[in-house]
Amino acid sequence: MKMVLAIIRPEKLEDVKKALESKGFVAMTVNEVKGRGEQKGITLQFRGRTMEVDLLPKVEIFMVVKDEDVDTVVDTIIKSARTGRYGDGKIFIIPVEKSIRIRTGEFET
Amino acid sequence: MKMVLAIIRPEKLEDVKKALESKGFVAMTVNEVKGRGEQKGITLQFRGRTMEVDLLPKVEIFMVVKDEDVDTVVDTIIKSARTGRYGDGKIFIIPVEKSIRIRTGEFET
Amino acid sequence: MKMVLAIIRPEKLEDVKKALESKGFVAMTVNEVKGRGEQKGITLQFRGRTMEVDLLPKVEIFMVVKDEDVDTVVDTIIKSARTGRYGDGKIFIIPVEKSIRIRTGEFET
Amino acid sequence: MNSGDTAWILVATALVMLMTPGVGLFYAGMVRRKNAIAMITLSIICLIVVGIQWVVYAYSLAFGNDVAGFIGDLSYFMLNNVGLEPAKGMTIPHILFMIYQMMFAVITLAIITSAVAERVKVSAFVVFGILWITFVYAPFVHWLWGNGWLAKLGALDFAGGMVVHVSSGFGALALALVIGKRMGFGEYSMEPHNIPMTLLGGALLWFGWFGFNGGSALAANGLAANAIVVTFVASCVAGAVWMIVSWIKGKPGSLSIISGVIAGLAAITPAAGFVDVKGAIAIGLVAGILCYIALDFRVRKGIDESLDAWAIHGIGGTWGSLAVGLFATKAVNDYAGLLYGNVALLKAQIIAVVATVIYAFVVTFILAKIVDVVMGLRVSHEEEYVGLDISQHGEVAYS
Amino acid sequence: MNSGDTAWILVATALVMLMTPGVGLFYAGMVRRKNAIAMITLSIICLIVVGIQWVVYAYSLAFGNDVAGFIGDLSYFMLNNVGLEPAKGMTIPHILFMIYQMMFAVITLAIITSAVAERVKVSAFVVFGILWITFVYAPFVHWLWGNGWLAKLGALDFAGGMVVHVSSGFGALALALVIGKRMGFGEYSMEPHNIPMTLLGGALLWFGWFGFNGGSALAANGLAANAIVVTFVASCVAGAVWMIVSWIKGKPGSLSIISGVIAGLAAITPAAGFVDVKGAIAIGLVAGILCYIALDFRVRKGIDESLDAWAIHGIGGTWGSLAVGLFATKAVNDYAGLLYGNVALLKAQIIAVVATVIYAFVVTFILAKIVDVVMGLRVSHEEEYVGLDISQHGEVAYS
Amino acid sequence: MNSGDTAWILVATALVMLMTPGVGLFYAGMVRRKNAIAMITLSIICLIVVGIQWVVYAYSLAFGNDVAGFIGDLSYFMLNNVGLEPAKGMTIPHILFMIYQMMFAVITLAIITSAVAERVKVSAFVVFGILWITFVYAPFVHWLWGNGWLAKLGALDFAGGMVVHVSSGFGALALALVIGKRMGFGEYSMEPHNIPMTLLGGALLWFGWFGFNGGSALAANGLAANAIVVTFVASCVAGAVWMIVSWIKGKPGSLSIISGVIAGLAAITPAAGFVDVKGAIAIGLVAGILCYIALDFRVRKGIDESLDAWAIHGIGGTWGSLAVGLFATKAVNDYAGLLYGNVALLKAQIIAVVATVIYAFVVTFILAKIVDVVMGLRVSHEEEYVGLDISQHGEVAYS
Ligand SMILES: Nc1ncnc2c1ncn2[C@@H]1O[C@H](COP(=O)(O)OP(=O)(O)O)[C@@H](O)[C@H]1O
Ligand SMILES: Nc1ncnc2c1ncn2[C@@H]1O[C@H](COP(=O)(O)OP(=O)(O)O)[C@@H](O)[C@H]1O
Ligand SMILES: Nc1ncnc2c1ncn2[C@@H]1O[C@H](COP(=O)(O)OP(=O)(O)O)[C@@H](O)[C@H]1O
Repeated sequence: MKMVLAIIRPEKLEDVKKALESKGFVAMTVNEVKGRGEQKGITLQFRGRTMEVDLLPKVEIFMVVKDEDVDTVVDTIIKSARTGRYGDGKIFIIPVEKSIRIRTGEFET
Repeated sequence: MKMVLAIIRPEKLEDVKKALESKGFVAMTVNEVKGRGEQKGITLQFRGRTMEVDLLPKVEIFMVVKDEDVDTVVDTIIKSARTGRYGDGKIFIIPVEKSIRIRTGEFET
Repeated sequence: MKMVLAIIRPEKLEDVKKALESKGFVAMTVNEVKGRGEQKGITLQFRGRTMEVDLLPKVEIFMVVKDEDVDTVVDTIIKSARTGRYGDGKIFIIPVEKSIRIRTGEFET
Repeated sequence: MNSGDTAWILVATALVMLMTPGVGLFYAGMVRRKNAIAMITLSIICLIVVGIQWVVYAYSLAFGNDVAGFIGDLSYFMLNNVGLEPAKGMTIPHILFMIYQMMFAVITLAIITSAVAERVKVSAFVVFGILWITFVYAPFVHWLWGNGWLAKLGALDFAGGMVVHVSSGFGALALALVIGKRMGFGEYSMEPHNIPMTLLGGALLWFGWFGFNGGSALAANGLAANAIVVTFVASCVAGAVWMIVSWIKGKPGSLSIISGVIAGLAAITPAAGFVDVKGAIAIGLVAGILCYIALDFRVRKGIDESLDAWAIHGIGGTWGSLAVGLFATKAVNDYAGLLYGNVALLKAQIIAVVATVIYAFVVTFILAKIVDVVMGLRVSHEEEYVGLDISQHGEVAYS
Repeated sequence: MNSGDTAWILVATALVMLMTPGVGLFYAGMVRRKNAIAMITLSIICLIVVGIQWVVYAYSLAFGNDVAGFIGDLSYFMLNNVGLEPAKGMTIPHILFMIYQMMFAVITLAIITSAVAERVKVSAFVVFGILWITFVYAPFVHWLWGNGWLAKLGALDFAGGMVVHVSSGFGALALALVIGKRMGFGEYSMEPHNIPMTLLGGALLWFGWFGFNGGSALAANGLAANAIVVTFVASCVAGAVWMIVSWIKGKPGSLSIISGVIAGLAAITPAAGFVDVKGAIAIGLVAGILCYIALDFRVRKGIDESLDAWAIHGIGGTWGSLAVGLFATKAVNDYAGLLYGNVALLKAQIIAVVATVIYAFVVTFILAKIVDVVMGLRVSHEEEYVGLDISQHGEVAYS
Repeated sequence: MNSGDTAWILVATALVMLMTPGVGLFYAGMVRRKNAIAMITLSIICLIVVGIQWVVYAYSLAFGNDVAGFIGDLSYFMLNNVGLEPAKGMTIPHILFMIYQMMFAVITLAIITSAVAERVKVSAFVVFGILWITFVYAPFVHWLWGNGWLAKLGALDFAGGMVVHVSSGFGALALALVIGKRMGFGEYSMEPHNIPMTLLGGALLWFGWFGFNGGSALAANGLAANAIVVTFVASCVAGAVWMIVSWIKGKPGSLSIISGVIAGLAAITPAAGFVDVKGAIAIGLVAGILCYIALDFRVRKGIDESLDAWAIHGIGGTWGSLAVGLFATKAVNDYAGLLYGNVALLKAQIIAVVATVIYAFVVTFILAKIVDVVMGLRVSHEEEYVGLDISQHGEVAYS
C-alpha cells in the first residue's frame, strides 16, 4: 500500500474531496498546515518591531491506498487542485507496510 | 524502525496514552486532524446557503518504534481505542530509515 | 527521495527556518503538534477534579529532499534546533518513492 | 416620573439584557468545541422567545391583578394598560418596569440551559422554555413581587434569589435528571474548549449584575448604591473562598475563581437591598463554601447537571434567601433579620425557600417529562456525537 | 439642564460607541481567518477618523445653520459655539448632543465596511470614509435632523432609519459594485472563521442599540422607555422569523438568527419613537421576511456585498422608514400614520426614502469610483491571497 | 442627593469595573497561548483582592481624615461612617463614591500586571498587590484627592493621571526590573497569540473610559459631558498618530493603533475636567508621539516591561499631568494653565509629577524586592516553560 500525501490550497479542498469521491476514494485524513515552496517571505510588524512571515496556510491530505490505485488518486488530485499558479502544492508517495482497522483488527498489506 | 501512525477518536486519546504508557511506550507525537472513513456527509447551512461537511475530528498519534515493538504497540492501540462502532480509526505502519535525537545527535536505524 | 521529519521546539522554528534557508533548503511544510519524550506528566485541575496533562507543544517540520541532501538537512536542523536540554526533539528519515508538483505535473523519484 | 431613576433603569435594563449572551459565552467556553455555537444560541433563543412571550402574556401572568395569590390575570395582555406613565407608587414609566422585568425572565431561562448542555434538541428546548416561563417563572414572580401569597406572607426577595436563582437552579437539577447524562460522561473527561470565553462571559455577568441588583431598587438612590456595594463585596469574598479552597486542593483554577464569584453574586441577589457590607461578607463567605461543597457533591454523585446551575445558582440563591432572614438590617431598609432581633422574617424566608425549591424542582420535572415524551428532549446519539453545532444549527464554530 | 436626561445620554453615548467595535467583531467572525484583524481594525479606524472629522467640521455640516435645506454652515467649526450648556430646546449639554451624534456617524461608516470585506486597501478606505461622511452622511443628518429639506417636508426618522441604515446599506451596495467581488467568490465557499465572535459582536450591537434608539429620545422619559421596548420586541420578532425560515429551509443557523435580530433592529430604528408594541411586532415581522428575501436575492445575483449591510440595514431601514408612515400612533408621540387615518406622513416618508436611497447609492458610487481611479480601492491579488491581516497590518490574528 | 448624578455614577462604577477584565483581555491577547488564562485571571484576582481590601481599610487610608498630608486615618475602617446619604459637598450617596473609587484602585493594580506577564507566581502577586495598594496607591489617592499634601499644593488630577497612570506605569517599570526578563526574551520573538482578543479588550477599555473620566465629574452635567468629549478626541488623535507613525515605519498594525488610543486615553485622564477640545487635540498629539518613542526606547534598551504599561500609562499619564498645567482653561472649569496666563498651576503639576514618579518607582521597587526575597516573585524555569496556565492554574486555555 502507499500513502498519497498531498499538500494543496485550502480553497481547493472541497473540489479535491469531491473529485476523489467521484472516483470512489472516500477515506482520507485532512490537516491544516503551513508551508512554503519557493515564494519570498513577507515582512510583519508588531508595535514597531518587524519580523518575517513566509509560511502560508495549506491543507494536507493523506490517503492510504492500494498500489494500483496510486496513479488514479494522484491524477485526480492534480486535476482538481491545480490552478496553474505558484503555490498549487505537491504530492508525495510514501510506502506503507500495513494498514489496520481498529474497529475490527483486520489488516491489509 | 517503524512509524506507527494511528488515527483514533479524540475521546480515546487519554485511554490510548495510558495503555501505551503502561506497556512502556511513552514517546509520541499527537496531532488534531479531521478525517472520514466511509461515513456519509452532513449538510451544513450558512445564511440560507447549504454545504456538505463530512470530516469529523480525529486525533493522529505517531510513534516511531523498533521493528520488534510494532505488534505490541498496534495491539495496545487497538485494545484501548476500540469501541466497536464505525469511526474507531486506522493504524498505518510506515518504514523509518533513521531516527535522530536532536539534543545529542545520536541516531538509531 | 527522503522525507526529513523533524519535531522541534516551537521557539526554535525561526532559527531552523533561517538556517535551512541559508543552506538553500526553502521548501517545507510546518505543523503545530503536541508531543512527549520521556518527561513526566503535569497535573491539571478543573473545578476540583484533577487530570494529567503531559503533551507539550512542538512544531513538526517536514521536507522532502534528494537522498544526497539528507545529511546536510539533518545537520542543519540539529545545529539550529538544539538547546542541549530535554525536549529538543527528534528527526525521522522516511523513504519517499515519488514527489509530484501539482502545478506542472512533473515528478521526481 | 423621576428622570434620574428612569435613566438608571433604562441602563439597568440594557445591563441585564447583556447578561444573557454573557451566560451563553460563560457556558459555551466550558463545553466542547463542537457545541460552542449551540450553547450561545440557546441564550439568544431565550432572548427572542421570552422577549415575545413576555409582552404577549407572561408579564400579565406575573404582575396582573392577583388571582388567588397564585398568578396574575390577563389585564396586561399584549401590554394593554401598560403605559408610558409611571405605574402606581413608581417613579419610572410602567413600560420600563415591564421590560426591566422581561430581562429577568430571559436570563432565568438562560441559566437553566446548563442542564441540557451538549445534548438538547433546539425545538424541544423552545417548547420547554415557553412552558417553563408560564408555569414556573411567572408564578414565582407573582408570588414574590406581584403581591402573591409569599409577598403577603412577608417573604422578601430583593432581586431574584428565589425568583431567578432557586427557580433556575433547582429547575436545572430536575431537567438534568430527565434528559440524562451526556454520552461518555464519567468515562472520559470533557474539557472546556475555551476558558477565556468563559472568563469573558463571567466578566459580562459580573458587569451586568450591577444593573440586576442595583436596578432592583427601581431608583437611583442610596438603596441602589448599597445594592451594588454589597453585591460586589459578596462576589469578591465568594470568589476568594473558591480561590483559596481550590488552591488548598491543588491549583487556583480560573474556572474555580469565576464560579465562586458567580456563587457570591447569586447568593447576595435576594439580600442586596436588605443587608450591609458586614452581612455581604458573611453571605459571600458561606456561599463560597456551600456552593463549592454542592458542586463537589454533584460531581461525586455522577449527576450531569453539566455547567452547575444547581450548585451555583440553586444553592447560592437558597442560602442567600435564608440569609435575608438573618442579616437584614434597618440601617439599609425597613426590615430586620434574626441578628437584629426579628425572627418573623426568617420564618417567612424559610417557608418561601422551601416552597420555591419544591415547586421549581417538581414542576420543572413534570414539564420536562411531558416535553420528553411528546417530542423528545434529546438529540440522537449520532447528532450528539457530531455535536449540536453541526446537527442543530448546521454550522461550525471555528474554521 | 436635567441631570437625569444628561446621565442617560452620557451612557447612551458610551453604548453607541461600543457598537462600532461590535460591528467589527460581528463582521470579523464572518470573514476568513486571514482577514480577522483587518475587519476589526476598519471599525477602529472609523472611530478614530470620524471622531476627529466630526469635531473639526462634520458636526457643523450636519447641524450648523441651514444652507438651502441641504447642508449646515461652518458655525460649529472646531466646536466653536458648542458649549457645556444645553442648546436651545434641549435639556442636555450641547457638547453632549454633539458627541452622541458623533457616535452615529462613526457606526454608519463602520456598517459600510461590509461591502469591502477581505479586499480593501486601508489607505483607500480612510480617504473614502472621509469623503463619504462629508458628502453622504452629513447631508443626510442635516436633511432629517438638522432642519433640512426632508425635516421641513415632515419626514420623520427617529434614530436613523434613513440617516444610518439606508445610507450605509445602499452605500454598501454601490461600493460593492465598484470594488468588485472577492477572488474566488462563487467558486469556493468562504466560511466564517469564528461564529462565536460574530455572536458576541451581535450581542454587543443588541446591547448598544438600547442607547442608539433609547437615547434618541434625548431624555430619560416615557418616550425613551417606549423606544427600548419596541426596539427589543421588533428584534425578537425578526430574529424569530429568520429562525423559523431557516429552520424550514434546513437548520436554524445561529448566523441566521442573529442576522434576523439585526434586521429587526435596523427596521425599528426610524420608528422607535413613534410606534407602539403592536406596530413593533408588525415591523419586525415584515422586516424579517423582507431582509431574508433580500439576502437571498443578493446571493442569487452573485453580488458580493459580502456581509449583507444592504440586505439587512439597507432593506431593513427602508422598510422601517416607510412603516413610520403606517404605524405611527399618537399614543406614543405627536404623529399618526396611515393606520391611524393620516396619509400625509406616509407621503413624506415615501419621498424621503426614495430620495435617500437614490442619493446614497449614486453619490457613494461616484465617490467610490473617484477613489478607485485616483488611488485604487483594492489590494493586489497577491495581497488579497495572503490576506489583509498580513498585507495591510503586518499581523497574524491567532498564533 | 441628586438622582441623575447618582444614576450616572452607578453606571460609571459598572463601566470602570468592566475595564479590569478589559485590561485582562487586552493583555492576554498579547501573550503566548500558554499564558492566556493566567493573564486574564490576574485581572480577576485584582478585582477580588482589592475589592475586599478597599472596603476593609484601603478606602479609609485614601479618604479618611488627613494624617500629616500623607495618608488617611482609619475612620472609615470596615465602611464605618460610610453611609447611604451623600458625603459633605456631594450629590451622590457616600457609599457610591466609595465603590466608584474602589474600581479605580482595582484597575490600577491590573495595569501593573503588564510588568510580570508570563512569569509571575500568583501567590506572590497577591501579596505584592496588597502591599502596593497600601503603600503606593492609597497614599497617592490621599495626596491628590483626599486632601493630602499635593492637593493642598494646588496640584490637579481629574481622573487619575498620576494616581492611576503614573503610579501603575512607573510601578510597572520598577517591577519589571526586579522580576527580570522572560526566558528567551530578545532571543526569539514572542508573538501575540490572539490579536482580536486584544482589540476586544481595548474596545472595552475605551468604552469603560467614558465612566472613568466622565464619572470623575461626580455629576451628570456639562463637566461630565466635556470630559467624555475631550477623552474621546484625545484618544482618536493619539490613535491616529500611532497609525501614521507605524505606517511610515512599515504597516499600520492594529496593535499600534489600539496602543495609541490607550496612550491618548491615559494622557487625557488627568486633564479631562480642565481642558477643551483644542487642548485635547494637543494632548493626544503629543501623547501619541511621546509614548511611541518611549515604547521604542524600552524595546531598544531590552527592558522586558512586557506589555508596555510604562510606555503607555506611565509616560502618557506623566505628559497629561503636566499638560493640565499648560492647557487648563476657565471655559471648562475653575482653573487656568500656562497658555491662559497662569504659571502657578504648572509649577504645582511639575512638583506633583516628579514626586509621584519617584515615589511610585522607588517604593514599588522596594516592595517588589521584599516580596521577591521573602517568597520569590517568579515561577521556576520549568513552570515558565510550560506556561502559567498549566503551572499556576492547572488549566489549558483552548482545546
Ligand atoms: N520539498 C518539500 N518538502 C515539504 N513540503 C513541500 C515541499 N515542496 C512543497 N511543499 C509544500 O507544498 C506547498 C506548495 O508548494 P509550492 O512550491 O508553493 O507549489 P508550486 O511548486 O506549485 O509553487 C508548500 O507550501 C509546502 O507546504
Ligand atoms: N485509507 C485511509 N487513508 C487515510 N486516512 C484514513 C483511511 N481510512 C481511514 N482513515 C482515517 O481514519 C479515520 C477513521 O476511519 P473509519 O473508516 O471511520 O474507521 P472505521 O473503519 O472503524 O469506521 C478516518 O476519519 C480517517 O481520518
Ligand atoms: N519515538 C517517538 N515517536 C514519535 N515522536 C517522538 C518520539 N520521540 C520523540 N518524539 C517527539 O519529539 C518530541 C521531543 O522529544 P524529546 O524526547 O522530548 O526530546 P529529547 O530526547 O531531547 O528530550 C516529543 O515531544 C515528541 O513529539
